[in-house]
Amino acid sequence: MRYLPHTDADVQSMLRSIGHEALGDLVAHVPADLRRRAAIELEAGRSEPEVLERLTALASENRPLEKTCFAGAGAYPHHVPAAVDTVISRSEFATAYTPYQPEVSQGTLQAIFEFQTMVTALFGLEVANASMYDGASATAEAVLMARRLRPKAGRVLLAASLPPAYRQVVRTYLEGIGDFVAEDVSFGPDGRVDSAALDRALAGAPVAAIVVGYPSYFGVIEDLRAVGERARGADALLVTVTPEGMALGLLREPGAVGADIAVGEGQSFGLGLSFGGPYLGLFATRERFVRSMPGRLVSETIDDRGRRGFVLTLATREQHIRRERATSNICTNQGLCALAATVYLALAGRTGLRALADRNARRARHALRRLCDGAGAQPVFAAPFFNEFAIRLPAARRRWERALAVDVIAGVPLGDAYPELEDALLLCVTEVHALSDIERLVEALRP
Amino acid sequence: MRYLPHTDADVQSMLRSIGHEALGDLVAHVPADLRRRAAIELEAGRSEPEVLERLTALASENRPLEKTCFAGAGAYPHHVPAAVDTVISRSEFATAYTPYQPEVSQGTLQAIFEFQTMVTALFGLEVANASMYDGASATAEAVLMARRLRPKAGRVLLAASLPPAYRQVVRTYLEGIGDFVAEDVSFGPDGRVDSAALDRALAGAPVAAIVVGYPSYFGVIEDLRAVGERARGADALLVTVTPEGMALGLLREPGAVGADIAVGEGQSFGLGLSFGGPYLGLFATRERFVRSMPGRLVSETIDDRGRRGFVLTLATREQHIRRERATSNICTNQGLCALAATVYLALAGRTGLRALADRNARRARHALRRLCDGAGAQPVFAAPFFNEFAIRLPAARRRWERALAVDVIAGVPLGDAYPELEDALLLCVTEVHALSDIERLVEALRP
Amino acid sequence: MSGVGPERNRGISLAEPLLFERGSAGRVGIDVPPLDRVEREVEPVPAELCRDDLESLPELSEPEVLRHFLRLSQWNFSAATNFYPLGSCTMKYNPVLDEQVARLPGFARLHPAVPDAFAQGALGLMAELERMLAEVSGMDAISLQPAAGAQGELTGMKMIRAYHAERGDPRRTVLIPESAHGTNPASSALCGYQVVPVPSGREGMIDPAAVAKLADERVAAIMITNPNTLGLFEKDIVRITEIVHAKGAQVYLDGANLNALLGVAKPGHMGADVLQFNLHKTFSTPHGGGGPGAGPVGVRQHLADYLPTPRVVRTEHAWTRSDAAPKSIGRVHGFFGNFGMLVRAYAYILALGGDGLERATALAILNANYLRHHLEDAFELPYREPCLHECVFSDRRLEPFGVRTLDVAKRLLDYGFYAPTIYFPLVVSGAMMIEPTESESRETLDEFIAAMHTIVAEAREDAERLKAAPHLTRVSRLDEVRAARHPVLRWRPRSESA
Amino acid sequence: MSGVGPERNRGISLAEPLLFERGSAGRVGIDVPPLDRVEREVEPVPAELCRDDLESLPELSEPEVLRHFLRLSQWNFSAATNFYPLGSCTMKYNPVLDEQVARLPGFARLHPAVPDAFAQGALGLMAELERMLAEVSGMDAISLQPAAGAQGELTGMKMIRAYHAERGDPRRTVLIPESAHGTNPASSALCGYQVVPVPSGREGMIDPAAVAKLADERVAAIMITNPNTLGLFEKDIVRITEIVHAKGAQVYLDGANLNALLGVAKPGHMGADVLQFNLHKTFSTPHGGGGPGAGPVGVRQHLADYLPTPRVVRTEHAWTRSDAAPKSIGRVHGFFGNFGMLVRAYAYILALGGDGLERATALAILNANYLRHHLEDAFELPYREPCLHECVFSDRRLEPFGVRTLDVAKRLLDYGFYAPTIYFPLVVSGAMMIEPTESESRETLDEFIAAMHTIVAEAREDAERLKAAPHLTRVSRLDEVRAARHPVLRWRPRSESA
Ligand SMILES: Cc1ncc(COP(=O)(O)O)c(C=O)c1O
Ligand SMILES: Cc1ncc(COP(=O)(O)O)c(C=O)c1O
Repeated sequence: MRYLPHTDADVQSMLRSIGHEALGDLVAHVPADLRRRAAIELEAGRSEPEVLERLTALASENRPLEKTCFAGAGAYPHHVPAAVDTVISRSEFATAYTPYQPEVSQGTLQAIFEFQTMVTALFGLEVANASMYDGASATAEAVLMARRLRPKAGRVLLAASLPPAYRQVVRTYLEGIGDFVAEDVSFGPDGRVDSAALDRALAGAPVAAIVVGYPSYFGVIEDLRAVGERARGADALLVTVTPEGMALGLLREPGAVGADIAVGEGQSFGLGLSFGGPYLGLFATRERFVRSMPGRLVSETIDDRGRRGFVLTLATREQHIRRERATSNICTNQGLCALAATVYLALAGRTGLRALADRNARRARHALRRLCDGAGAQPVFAAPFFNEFAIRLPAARRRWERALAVDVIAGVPLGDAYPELEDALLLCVTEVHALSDIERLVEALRP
Repeated sequence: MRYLPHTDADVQSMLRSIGHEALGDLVAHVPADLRRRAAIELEAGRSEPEVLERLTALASENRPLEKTCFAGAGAYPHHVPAAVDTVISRSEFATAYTPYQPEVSQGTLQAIFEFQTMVTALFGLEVANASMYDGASATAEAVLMARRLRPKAGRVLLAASLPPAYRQVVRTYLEGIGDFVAEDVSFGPDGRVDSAALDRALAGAPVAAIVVGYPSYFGVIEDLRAVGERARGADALLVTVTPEGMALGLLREPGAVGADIAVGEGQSFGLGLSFGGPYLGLFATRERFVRSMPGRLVSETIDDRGRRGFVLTLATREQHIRRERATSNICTNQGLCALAATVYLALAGRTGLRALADRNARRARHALRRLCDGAGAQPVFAAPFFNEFAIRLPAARRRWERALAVDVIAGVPLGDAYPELEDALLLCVTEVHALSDIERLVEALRP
Repeated sequence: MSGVGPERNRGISLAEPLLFERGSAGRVGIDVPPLDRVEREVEPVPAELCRDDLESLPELSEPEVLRHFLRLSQWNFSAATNFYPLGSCTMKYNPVLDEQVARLPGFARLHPAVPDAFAQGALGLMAELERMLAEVSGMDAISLQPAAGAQGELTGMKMIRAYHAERGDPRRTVLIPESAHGTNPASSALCGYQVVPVPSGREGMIDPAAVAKLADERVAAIMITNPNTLGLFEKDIVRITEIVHAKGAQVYLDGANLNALLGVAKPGHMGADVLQFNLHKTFSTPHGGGGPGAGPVGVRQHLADYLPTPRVVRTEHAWTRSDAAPKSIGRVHGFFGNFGMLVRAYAYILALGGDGLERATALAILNANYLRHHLEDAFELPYREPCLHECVFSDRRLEPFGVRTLDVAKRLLDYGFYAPTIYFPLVVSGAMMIEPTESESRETLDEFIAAMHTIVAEAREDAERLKAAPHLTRVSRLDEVRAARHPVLRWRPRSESA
Repeated sequence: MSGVGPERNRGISLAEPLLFERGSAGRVGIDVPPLDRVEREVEPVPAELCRDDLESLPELSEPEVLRHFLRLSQWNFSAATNFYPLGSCTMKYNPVLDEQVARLPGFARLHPAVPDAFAQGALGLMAELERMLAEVSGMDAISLQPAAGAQGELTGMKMIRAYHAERGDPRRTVLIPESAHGTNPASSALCGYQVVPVPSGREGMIDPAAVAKLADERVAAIMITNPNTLGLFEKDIVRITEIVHAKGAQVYLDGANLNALLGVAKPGHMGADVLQFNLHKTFSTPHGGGGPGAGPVGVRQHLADYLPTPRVVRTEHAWTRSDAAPKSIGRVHGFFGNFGMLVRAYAYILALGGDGLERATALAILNANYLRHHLEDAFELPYREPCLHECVFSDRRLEPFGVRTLDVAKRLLDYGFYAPTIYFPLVVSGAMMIEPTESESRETLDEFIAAMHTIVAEAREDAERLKAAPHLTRVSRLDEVRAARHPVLRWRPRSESA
């Protein structure tokens, strides 16, 4: 087998040198009854071209459609620069472990430090960790952190306009953790958090945090200042959740308008769609909360000759030191995805990220206008949005199905997650959709 | 522009620091009349996704067919192991120049040394160079070298069964070079060089070399010993040409059966088809001829602390030192292709290369049998072949065209290059063609 | 090979500043084409919702960005370039083919929200991988959703919680051996459980009697790592799981060490009710400098209804995603897990096949025993039972020279080897946990053995030099205490940070 | 940046033996599935035609092979990782996108013998690239077939030969300036021409008078490099080509330095009849440690019939390959040239567009002048005319310290810079030929300038250390004389080589 260096002769001579005769001797101490039943019934191994052929066949049973796929809903089509893949394909990055030996892991460590720096810049906060699994679990971790910071509070308020999957993950994480529950807060007709509902919710027992999308699942840009004031009024933390990281190229930094913890999904930064993963949980907060924070952190330091270097730090928050008292159970995170995002953000940089985000917002607006003019759609919500928006149109689901038949994925029907929006579709338009693709969309949804 | 670091401010400050005002000042000494007409009328530059889109569109206008393409004729479909691409994608290999500064080019140099070693092993000769452009120009260079070694001879004999393109390249190279001509020697009914014709040709004025395919364009395995004896009898060199390097995994080393110079095409060793290039000219000869040899050579040596290292050597043969008296004008060669071949040969190695070559020969034999049984074909030649063979079948060209219509490329019609073989097709079968693909071929050629 | 000892690794390592210390205002590494007329005409996002600037982001051209990261990459040791005997991490060879197939556009560009009909290949792959994981482990049902081992643990423990809750018997505690990985207690705590440590027996294994003593009706589960973090097969595993089951508790098996078990013993036969697979260990997806991994969970039938949703199920004609599982603990991931890593693991399993997986385990065990045998005269081996895929030494014998495990680890770097896992498990003082995996040749092991012996000689002869190691790396020992006391967690312009 | 001077580049460089010094009998890095029954049954190649063994080939597993080459790669400097100011080589940034597009299966898996209908994308790309090259150069027709610059020269000179032969006026000599690249005389010689050197004028340029004196009816052509290898634009180029043309001779323009001319002057307007393009220079295909490149030739109309075949031509509905060119010199390549490099060059030109190409040239010239300006107080500049894309210094001023160009070159390596082209062109003693290209930022140039100044200071203060450079690289100066005297051109088992 090509991956295994050992020839039979190697095996024999190694066995001999350690005083054994057969490979089986080395597991003789494992109970015989277990060994007897342990054989693996799978097909025989395959040569490289055979594996490639099988995987190519499976890949070709998928139909990404790409430019005529207008689904967002937590995963966003953006161009992935070739340089990103070149960097993350470097074996030295891809096949290293967590940088436990910093002297021979400075590549990974410096890159994480750069990542942390850029994430803090995007969110307008002071500290960011080295990544969480994805936007959903980052949200759950933020809620758990809020609970640690507000130990007396028994509730967290989740905007109903957060991605449904994120809310589900939060609830899974909270289940059984003690007297702490998540309550949904509905959205108003403009798509933003309904302030009256929020006020009602805050009126009850203490609340650890208010968690809002920024933008929301509907692409709507929340008025963070308003929510933040209410949070402060109730001594609750404001947690913002950004499922579409690209929005941070354009929108006001959450940290600048009241967020105490800001999390998000970094998939848009060079990761591609990959059927939902691996993605990248972003997590940032204020400096004073750093010791309550989950996840790995890299710090600058010096070596014994005074040269700058980077190390993992504040490990006393983490499971391998603190065990059941750790701030999180996370160990393996999404390191290489964070590296991809670092490369992406370095390439796009100050000017490019803004320009791209701006184009996304504008192209989405153009698409909405065309859908209204050309397909009789109506925007569901009036509040400003980023690159995603909900439209209402008669017989939405039937039209959506008809569009599939002409190879257009006209977003995601909202009715499953929001029965009150049965006639609505959630559409995402980014820089990958040409104006002509938008016309195909309009055509496909025409009554 | 993303590839260009200079901002306008950078340009201004650099200009200022060198006492200029505008970029135009730096070319003011170029005649104005030339400058005036120099503007380049091409479309505006494109972003990365735009370039990708255009190239993807062009690529999709090609139809490689792959497993149902049975063309060989100088380019051979073989699986390219993923590790080959991983290695040649390493920027440190891909973007280095010829290793002029050996202290910081040991990666390239050691790899070439390994390449040279493996090429000598394949050919059974003592020295090999660091590559030529392709099999065709390697053949031309071999002829030129033979001419240098046999300065009194005015002729070279080319087997008519060499690939037609190779013979054309040899003739292009020889054109105008002085009193030296290439003469074709026909093949006999078994496909090997016609010995009577060869004897007749040798009877005339002195011959510098006899050049034969090994295997030939028809896949036929020449009886090198017999040709070699005739060559020695006439004081001519024997030059063997291997258009399908994979054959060397199975066939007797040419150096062991009389070849003085052995050249070939290394495309089969991990290079892929790539519409004809870049490929890899292989070139090997006997030690005593090394100073007449074209191309770059790497030698082992030591550094001033006695550590092993590698350097370019015997540069006095080359154009940059010897100029018009150089053994060749070659400068840039096919370095990265040689690296790919080195990786390929290291992976396949002693056992794997033999096994692959054996499978090629056997699968081709099976295909020939199936074509005879199932499609009424007849082998054109009786001599043993490697993975390529000529078949004769009624209305060959029409059937070949009909096969195209069902997406089968049934090899290459031989009539264009060999009018006497108008009813013949040249087919190649390798490990990439499954038995079921062969059945599709048979089906497609059925009367 | 030129030179001898670590000196042959001396050379150049190119300096490179931070991204933020390079560049020039206005430089950019991507081109965004100008806006179309129709885009210019739309009403933009209101200015008061927009940020002023992204001034802390870099301003660099594409070649500068690339050079930056290429240089950084060369500062890393990695499994591809170095022997990386990091215990408990299974740093085996990550096939480059798997990188290629994960990037096939049919996988890499597939949006997770496309209807099932557009994702039959992806769903079929997931279903097949589930079947494969069930087969190798002896479990009945699998969810691929957890993103890493720790999330697999969390998922598993949440299922156990739901199982007990459903039976109206909420339980409070989880038994966890002292030698367990930190994620075990952390994951249990995240499920609201109280952790009860199980002491290590004298031979480094769990004593069934100790379990019997601790197992009562409050116990929800035991979390067992097998082979445990000492590399030892828990020989009484069946007995232990019986004891625990008899008390109505569940058995969580930490599958991080599954690379030691393929073809040797199936967790499902040991009494495990749940286990997680670390695909980034046993099934060879690359570690990526810390991730992403994938931590599928496998369960016995009685827990299958609790698995996360969505599940991949077969209808008459096609694969589909189903949320129809009322008892499910719900989602743990925004979509279906780290799909790209699933593709790689699937390709790996296809490549090896059943026999190959068994052989890989056998060779991993051989390699570990070979190292153990050839190092045990140089280092103290606190537990002398036969090991499986890894072995753990202590630094006790180096104490007389004032040399510690950390010094050995650092010196190994000079020899071109990554260090073992050190100071874990906690039950061994100055632990060096060495896991060679099956990917390393005998020659490499011999070189490592020679280096370890030389280091012991250095400890005797020149302890000071050892304690100042590493000497060849581009930075020497880094001040971790300084970092913990005064963490500098992001770059700031000199003016700000001053 | 940590540390100062070359010391900040100190670090680890992993040792690695030759492939042949590793491995174990029977190891293999690929798996060949067992033969099918039908394959076993066929009559094999007769044994007497088969070799006994391939015993000198390596026996290694896939991970070993990969680790081997990954380590080797780290021993290289490269344009991606280092400033590589190698004169005449145009080591510009090679876009990674171009690597991606050349690997698209539609290109990478296309057999060259497929019928035209199956290769419309490839043929269309070639036709478009020909048009682009014609536009940038002012030539009328292009062949993409030559595999590198030198083969382009050969092709061009063969065409010139054919042209004269056709007119019944075979000529014998070719005028070539002393400063020309070695391939120019070598290519001429390969066409049976005798080379007549043209002396360099005092300013480093060709003196038209000298050409007039040498140009007679025996002259077939002049080969001119413009800008020449000193980086100087031949200011009398038009005059010179007129003189030559008046004698019935042709003008071959060596286009290796075309990166200096885009948007500045078109060879077609200077009187060039033929030129080659080095796509691996001007159009950014990677150099690959020595190749592959691509050396298309462009000609004016009167030579178009002589271009190599096949040509890509347009029929009413499609692109096709045509051999119908009776005057053609024939083929120079087995197929259509280094197609994969053509794809890259095409992508590069698309990315830059007309304006971008012009800007690239302007910046390449700016960078060269910037270096020239800031180095001319430290090094002697033998020719003081304004330079275009490169500049050439001599080591004259270092003579008093016993320091030579070679020492400067070697010391630069310690600073992390590749060396300039040295001892070429021959017209400058101890030449250092520096070509920064447009890809380098001002900051990098400043660092290089600083290093060069420091080296001059080192020459004054510690010449011995300089002469022993490089100090940080994994090997120090290598004994090239020994290699030339006793070349060891392949590895042999100890028994054999002893
Ligand atoms: C024994 C053991 N359990 C669990 C884990 C956690 O796995 P992950 O890092 O994938 O979250 C590890 C990882 O190192 C481990 O070694
Ligand atoms: C001026 C000049 N002419 C010709 C060539 C030959 O080009 P190639 O190396 O592509 O054969 C070179 C290459 O260095 C060159 O610099």
